[in-house]
Amino acid sequence: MILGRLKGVNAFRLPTGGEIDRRRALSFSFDGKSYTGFQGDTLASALLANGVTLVGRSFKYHRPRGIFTAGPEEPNALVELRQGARREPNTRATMAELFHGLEATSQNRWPSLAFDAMEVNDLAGRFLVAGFYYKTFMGFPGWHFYEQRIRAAAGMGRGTVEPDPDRYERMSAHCDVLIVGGGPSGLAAALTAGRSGARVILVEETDGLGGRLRSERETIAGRPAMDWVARTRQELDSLPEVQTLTRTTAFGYYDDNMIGAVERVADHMPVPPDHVPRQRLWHIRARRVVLATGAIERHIAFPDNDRPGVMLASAVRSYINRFAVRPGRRAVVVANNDDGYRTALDLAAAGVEVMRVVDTRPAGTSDWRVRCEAAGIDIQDGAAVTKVHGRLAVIGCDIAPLDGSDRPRFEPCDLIAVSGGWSPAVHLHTHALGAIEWSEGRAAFVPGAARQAHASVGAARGTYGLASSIAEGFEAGAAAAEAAGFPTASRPEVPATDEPGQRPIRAIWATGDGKKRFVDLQDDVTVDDIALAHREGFVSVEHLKRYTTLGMGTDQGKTSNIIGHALMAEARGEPIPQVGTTRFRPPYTPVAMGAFAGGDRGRHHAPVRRSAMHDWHAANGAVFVEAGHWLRPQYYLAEGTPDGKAAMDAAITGEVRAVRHAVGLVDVSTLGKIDIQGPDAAELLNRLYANGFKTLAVGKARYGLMLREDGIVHDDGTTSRLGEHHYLMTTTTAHAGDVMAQIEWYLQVVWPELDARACSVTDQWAAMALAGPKARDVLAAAIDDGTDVSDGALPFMGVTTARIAGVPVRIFRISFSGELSYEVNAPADWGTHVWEALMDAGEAHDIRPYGTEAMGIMRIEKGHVTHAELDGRVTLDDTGMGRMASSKKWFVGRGMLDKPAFTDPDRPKLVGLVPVDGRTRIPAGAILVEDPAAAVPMGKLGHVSSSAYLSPTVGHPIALGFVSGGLERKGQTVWAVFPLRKLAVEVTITDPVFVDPQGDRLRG
Amino acid sequence: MVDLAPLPPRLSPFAALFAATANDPNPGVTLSARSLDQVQIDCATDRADRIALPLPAPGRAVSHDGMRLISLAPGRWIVVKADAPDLFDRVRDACDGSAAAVVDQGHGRSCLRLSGPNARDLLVTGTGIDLHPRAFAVDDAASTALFHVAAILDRRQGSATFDLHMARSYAAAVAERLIAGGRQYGVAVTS
Amino acid sequence: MIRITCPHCGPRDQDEFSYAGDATKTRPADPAAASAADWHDYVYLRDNPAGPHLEFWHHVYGCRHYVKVLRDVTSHAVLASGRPDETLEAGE
Amino acid sequence: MAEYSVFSLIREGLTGHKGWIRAWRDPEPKASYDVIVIGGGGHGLATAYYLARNHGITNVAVVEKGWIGGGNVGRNTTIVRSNYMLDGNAHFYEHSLKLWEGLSRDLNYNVMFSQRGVLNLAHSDGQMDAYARRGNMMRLNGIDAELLDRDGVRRLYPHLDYSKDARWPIYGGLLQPRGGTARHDAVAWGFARGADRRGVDILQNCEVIGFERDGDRITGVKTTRGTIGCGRVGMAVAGNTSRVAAMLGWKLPIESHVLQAFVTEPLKPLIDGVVTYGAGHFYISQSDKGGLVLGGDIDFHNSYAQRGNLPVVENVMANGLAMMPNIGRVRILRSWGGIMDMSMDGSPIISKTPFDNLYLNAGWCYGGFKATPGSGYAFAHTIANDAPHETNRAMGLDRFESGHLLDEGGKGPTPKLH
Ligand SMILES: Cc1cc2nc3c(=O)[nH]c(=O)nc-3n(C[C@H](O)[C@H](O)[C@H](O)COP(=O)(O)OP(=O)(O)OC[C@H]3O[C@@H](n4cnc5c(N)ncnc54)[C@H](O)[C@@H]3O)c2cc1C
Ligand SMILES: NC(=O)c1ccc[n+]([C@@H]2O[C@H](COP(=O)([O-])OP(=O)(O)OC[C@H]3O[C@@H](n4cnc5c(N)ncnc54)[C@H](O)[C@@H]3O)[C@@H](O)[C@H]2O)c1
Ligand SMILES: Cc1cc2nc3c(=O)[nH]c(=O)nc-3n(C[C@H](O)[C@H](O)[C@H](O)COP(=O)(O)O)c2cc1C
Ligand SMILES: [Zn+2]
Repeated sequence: MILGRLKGVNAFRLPTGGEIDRRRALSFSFDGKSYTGFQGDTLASALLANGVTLVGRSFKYHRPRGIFTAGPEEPNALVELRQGARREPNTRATMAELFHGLEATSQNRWPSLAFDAMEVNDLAGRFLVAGFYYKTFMGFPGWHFYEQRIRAAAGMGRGTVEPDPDRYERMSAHCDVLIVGGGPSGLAAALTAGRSGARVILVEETDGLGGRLRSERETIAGRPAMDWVARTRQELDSLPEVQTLTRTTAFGYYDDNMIGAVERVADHMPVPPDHVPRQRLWHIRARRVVLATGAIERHIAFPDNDRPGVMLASAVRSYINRFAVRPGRRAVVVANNDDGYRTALDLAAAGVEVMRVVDTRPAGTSDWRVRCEAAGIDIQDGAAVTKVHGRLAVIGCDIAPLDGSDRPRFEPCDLIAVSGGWSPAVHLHTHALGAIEWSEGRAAFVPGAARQAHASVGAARGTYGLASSIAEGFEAGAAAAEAAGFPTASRPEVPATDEPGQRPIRAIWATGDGKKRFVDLQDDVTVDDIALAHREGFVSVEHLKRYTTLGMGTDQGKTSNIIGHALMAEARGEPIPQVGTTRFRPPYTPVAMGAFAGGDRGRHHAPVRRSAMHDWHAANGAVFVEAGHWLRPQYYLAEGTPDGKAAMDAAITGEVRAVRHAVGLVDVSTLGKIDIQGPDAAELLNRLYANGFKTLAVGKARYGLMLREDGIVHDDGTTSRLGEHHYLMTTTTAHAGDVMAQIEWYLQVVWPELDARACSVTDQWAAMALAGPKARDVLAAAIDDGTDVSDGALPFMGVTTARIAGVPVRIFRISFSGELSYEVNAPADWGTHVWEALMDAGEAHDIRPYGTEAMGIMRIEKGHVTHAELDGRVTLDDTGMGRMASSKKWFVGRGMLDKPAFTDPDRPKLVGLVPVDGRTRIPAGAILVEDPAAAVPMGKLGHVSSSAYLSPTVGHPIALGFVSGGLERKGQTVWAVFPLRKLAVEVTITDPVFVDPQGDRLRG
Repeated sequence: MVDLAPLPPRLSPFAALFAATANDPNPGVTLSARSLDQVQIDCATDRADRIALPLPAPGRAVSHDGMRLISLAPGRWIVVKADAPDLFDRVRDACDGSAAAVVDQGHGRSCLRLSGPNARDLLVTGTGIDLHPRAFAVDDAASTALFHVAAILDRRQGSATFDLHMARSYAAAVAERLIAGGRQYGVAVTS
Repeated sequence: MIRITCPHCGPRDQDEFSYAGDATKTRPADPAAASAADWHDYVYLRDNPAGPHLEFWHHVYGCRHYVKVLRDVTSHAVLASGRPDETLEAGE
Repeated sequence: MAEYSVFSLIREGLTGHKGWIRAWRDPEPKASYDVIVIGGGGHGLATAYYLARNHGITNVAVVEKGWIGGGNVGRNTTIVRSNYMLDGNAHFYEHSLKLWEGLSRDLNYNVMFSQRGVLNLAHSDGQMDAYARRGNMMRLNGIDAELLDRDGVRRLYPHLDYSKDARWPIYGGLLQPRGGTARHDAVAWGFARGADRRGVDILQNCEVIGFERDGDRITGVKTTRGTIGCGRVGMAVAGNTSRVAAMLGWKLPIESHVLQAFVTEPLKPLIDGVVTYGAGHFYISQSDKGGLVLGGDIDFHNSYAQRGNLPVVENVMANGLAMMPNIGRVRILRSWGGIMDMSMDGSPIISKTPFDNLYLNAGWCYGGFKATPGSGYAFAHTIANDAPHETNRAMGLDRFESGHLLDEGGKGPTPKLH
């Protein structure tokens, strides 16, 4: 490690230039050592400035790895950023902006980065070839044994076990023109689109605009190109309808021109400012999209081309020009295109000794080459790197002619800059189903026909010239605005640039042989692995990918896929376009799960639904339980009673007793309520419900059951006739939504001829059930408009209106508990007022509020079914209510009722269950069988659907269940078995109604 | 007939939440709870012309003699007004002869007014519709999803003032989201 | 994001809607006269074509109307949309 | 080198791996085969393998329109379990799980079947009761199952959300210890290699575009590589079932929907087994490479595009964070989709058909990967004997007429809900 010795002193920082702010030094640490960098650095540039070149270990062979790129395509320099709850594994050092106090740790090594025991994998590398694991680990002691070790070795960084402390936010945006990419072509597009007055959004992944211009010594109109960028930004900022989002990555192109983008609001800070989200996930719906995403450089696979010090040529220029860092002191440049010369010139200008430019192409000339020669730089044509010296860092390389005409010659160097040409970033174009075509001249896939409303410009389209990129940008921006309906003025004229003529690329993918030649550096896929995959028949690029894991790393093969595919094409002896490329998928670069979740986290994961009496419940000892989105009182604890099993049982028993012997009040606001009006309302109900509704009189309520079209019971509830053409339907809490949707379906689509209208009034009415022998007295006492609620005036299933404490209410005499009971509906904002009035009126009778538990017990005592019974598989007959089905009319689901399975006499049907010993609880979820000792797999008779562990009314445990044959078996005993808890209870089959079968109480 | 107790004051679903919310001195967004009467009209589209009210076209809202009329769907509108116990009768009478279903929703939907320079920035974190002034002008209205809850958005006078009508049981949950998201701009709540 | 143009509310994101399935299925007009086979076909059998698909989407967060949509299910491109009683042809 | 073992691996390692041969041949189609299996996914390849292995029928072709394993077998979240409640499903899936347990050796191909357990979380008493019912049914069917309370869950997975801020608290869960995951691609390749070694022709880039019929008999299969004569035809084309059936003017109780899946950047071990969230559809496991593999609901609309949209993505991630608040900063590296054959009752169809010599394997919904060996086994039996195997007796097409539905979820004939 030549460079290693100079750590910590910015020894590789250039005295001038770059985008860094030398006045703002930032201290940071890597593997516990502290260093300083400057504002404007990335972690990668700051490390290089400090001479740190060894930063990571590779996935499989744990080979030492350095910094390979200067952008999002980085395969090697992955670190754990931050600590504790904010630890972010696999963070690309090349994208992590430096901030004061940044802490980074190398990953996937033990015990240390410089000495990693797992590097033995590299020595064993000859055995650990692609797919080796499919061929072994099958024998003793079994895969599980080996897997534990493989799992421990695999993976890269460590996640955290602490909850993510940061906020995330979703942003929704609409625009006429979205431009992805803030390089010259994107800026040019934004300019012409913006000037038209169209709504324009420009998103740029990095922290600033300019794209490659930030990294090149280009000029525009005779001045540094970045001046043009600054002027352009100024104008864009002055246009009211143009929004520029930096640090924002368009990660996916979805249907109907919706682009997903993630804005890193606070990742460049130690922690986000208070209340500010760490990241925002943008939904951008654009009329037109301009893709100016640039191009990604690729390398050439030569032996040991993964050593720290081997770097993409474009990255070398970035570190020099953008970050003012010398990535080395002596460089060899190897390229198959003119960027080699461009890079050599930049190196020389930065004071790096350029040992040689190795051009894999045969001799030839170009402006770039002439400039190099003029600068006195050694150039070797038709040659390649055949060997790299050094393990933890490059100390030199061997160079030999490709035609083997001469022996390899050693060249000392600590930096090898490599350019294998460019691949346009067509990712988003293909997400949108755009086609790609092979361009022989560029040796790259370029965008073909678009399927959605987008166009690619600049390097993303394979246009590598600056002037031409700007020209394309101007044109595409204007065209997009026009297509969106915003006329534009004539195109601005393209500023003058100084662009030396280039000589075309000559594709070459791999050179040399012997040692490991890496195609995919992150997943350790070598040239030999490609050959092996071919040999074994994994010749489709998709098979190649899955067999070798080519391009399956965090970088998704941005620098490597094309090399592997080209090598496979060579092996197959077919042209590259015929072999094709693997499918691009979102996200373009990895996106944090938290960003996708946005604000839908913790309590806000799903909206909470609260009843109008919620605060009263909370203030009066309610223990809440979730029911769908609702929070419902499960039971009420007397003041000061700590919660717990015993306290809960006592509370529930007390609540049941209160209702059975005196009076109780329960919040039933969660039941769905649907207001139905119109001349055909009765006909609608008659078709929806299995039982008849035509004969229901005004002022009366009726219980109804509705089926699905497939004949299975859907929902039940009471519907009341409030007026000649006016009904109020109630549904169960669980089905409120889908019953409403069903009614809209039948009215709008199936029976549009019916003159009826329906709307949900669930939220309008707070609903409470006053139940118990004393219910009438309490109600009468609470009513203040003298409405008569005597049995004569308001009989069972009667409906009336009244006023309670000044509030106009609806009163329904219906019963779920089986007691004399009144359901009172009050306008929601007055719900608590009415509730309190009833509680006051009930004080004389020791009224108690009761919750879902007590309600559940009482409905079981009455044999009422709920969703525990109506589980989407039972028929009317199964519930014992088959006779309710009207034979006089047609109703939804009737067409299915004669299916053999539905009429099978052995179907499990609803019954009551009591323990033979009168004591033992019958757990819900138990299975009913003849003989618990029978051999497994054993035959089943049915199951226990609901259970009241102790029925305060009956005095012993009871349960509801379904048993084959149903009440035919009344009196027989079967076993309720619960093998999960090793329980078996002998139970007697009884009638499902345990309390007041004649219903005297509720009619009382 | 015995003499009746007067109508009690209404309990807003935002009461507890707002009481517990600290106000920012210079808020970017302000949430105001509005206690309104609301009546929903549901009418066969071919009979809607018989309704004696200036009913707005789809996607629009109009103010008319103290009332705010908002279109929800073909043949479906809501009429809202502050402290108007007579609103229901008034609307029912206006609908006379149209056979419209007239339904009281005054307590079913709670109204929150959102205003302030950052009102739009906050709303777009919860809804996908286009709120740009070009696309959603004063007196435009939309039924949409806001933080996964069905909401009616009504753009009022002013650069960024919106009335949100939401199912009462969900209203507090939405308000919680708005307050949490609004903190970065500064929030104030008024009852 | 699939954007569906509701005839009443205009273009909206797919997550404002609840998918309601194949719109070519017509419920037996005279249920009493329908055979078991008719019901079986209506309830269980689907053409499930790969290409333009006529379907219903319920605008639950919007106007609560069912919208008929013609959509190419191989690309998700919405070709046309309208009221349930409209006949849709693929157009611009 | 045909046989795989640590020894052959070492030998090849020392000699530059030059001796390995193709995992399966690339033959030209013959004029005709005794059995043509349409679909080179897990089920089609397994069917061919068991036709040869169990029934000695080796004159078999698997015709695949693309490259084998490119369908759902190559894009699923690899969860293997047999925690079913209804007998008609339970016996089938348990038989399949038993086959998984011996599969790598049987195939001489390491499919990396790893039984680290499948845990379904419950978030209410009602859900606990429902899981209890299912778990008890499993036990009575001889299938392993354990009902865990909150602490039991916590002992296994200490980093789920047990805080008071949890929107839906964890009450407990149902665990199947023998459940787990497998290396999906290896399953396709292993069956392909196993079938190939027994003489089966695997014909890739060979799309079925029609049939030649003589009344209700299929006499030939028209493909992009020519027409191929056939004795019997087995159809195992998953998401494309209705498409192929349409070539016969045949309507099925199936809709095609897109299901997305996701993988994160590779991490050191974070979760051991498979965990599913109960208050919203979400499931997660960690691949041997280290990536968290996760998924949730389908996109809720018919689709033949192998891609989805953001609403479901965001819902999946929100569920994920609700369950594991510590993965908020973990990054998704890739997302994708697959076309699923959603049946009308949520259960599969392995059945004879109205056509004399055509057999149907379809309707796998979210769950056909775990079925792969069992499905191939039962389908091969059904084709060979023109009668169902005992494990797929309840899976006939006729159940939709008779009403003997296998609706585990009780959701009814609404595919998007299964
Ligand atoms: C995202 C996702 C996650 C999943 N997760 C799980 C899980 O965790 N556990 C689980 O058990 N299941 C899961 N599944 C379901 C499981 O993957 C499928 O049910 C199963 O793979 C289907 O069987 P198959 O492998 O044969 O299908 P496929 O692999 O799809 O095979 C069907 C083949 O038929 C071919 N084909 C289609 N048409 C033609 C034609 N005309 N001619 C020739 N060939 C044709 C296709 O190209 C394809 O290769 C998941 C599915 C998806 C999409
Ligand atoms: N061989 C060559 O000489 C060569 C090759 C390639 C590029 N170039 C130079 O590159 C420039 C081309 O201009 P250009 O604007 O087309 O490309 P560019 O590379 O200059 O700009 C692309 C920009 O898009 C951004 N970007 C990429 N993907 C993104 C995403 N998904 N979301 C958000 N931002 C994203 C990048 O961060 C970058 O800033 C010219 O200066 C040209 O000379 C030269
Ligand atoms: C269990 C599993 C794990 C996966 N792990 C990775 C991974 O680590 N890296 C990766 O790039 N893709 C991974 N994938 C996704 C595949 O790259 C690919 O997206 C998927 O097989 C679908 O194919 P397609 O995207 O080409 O349509 C994984 C897929 C599955 C099913
Ligand atoms: Zn609408």
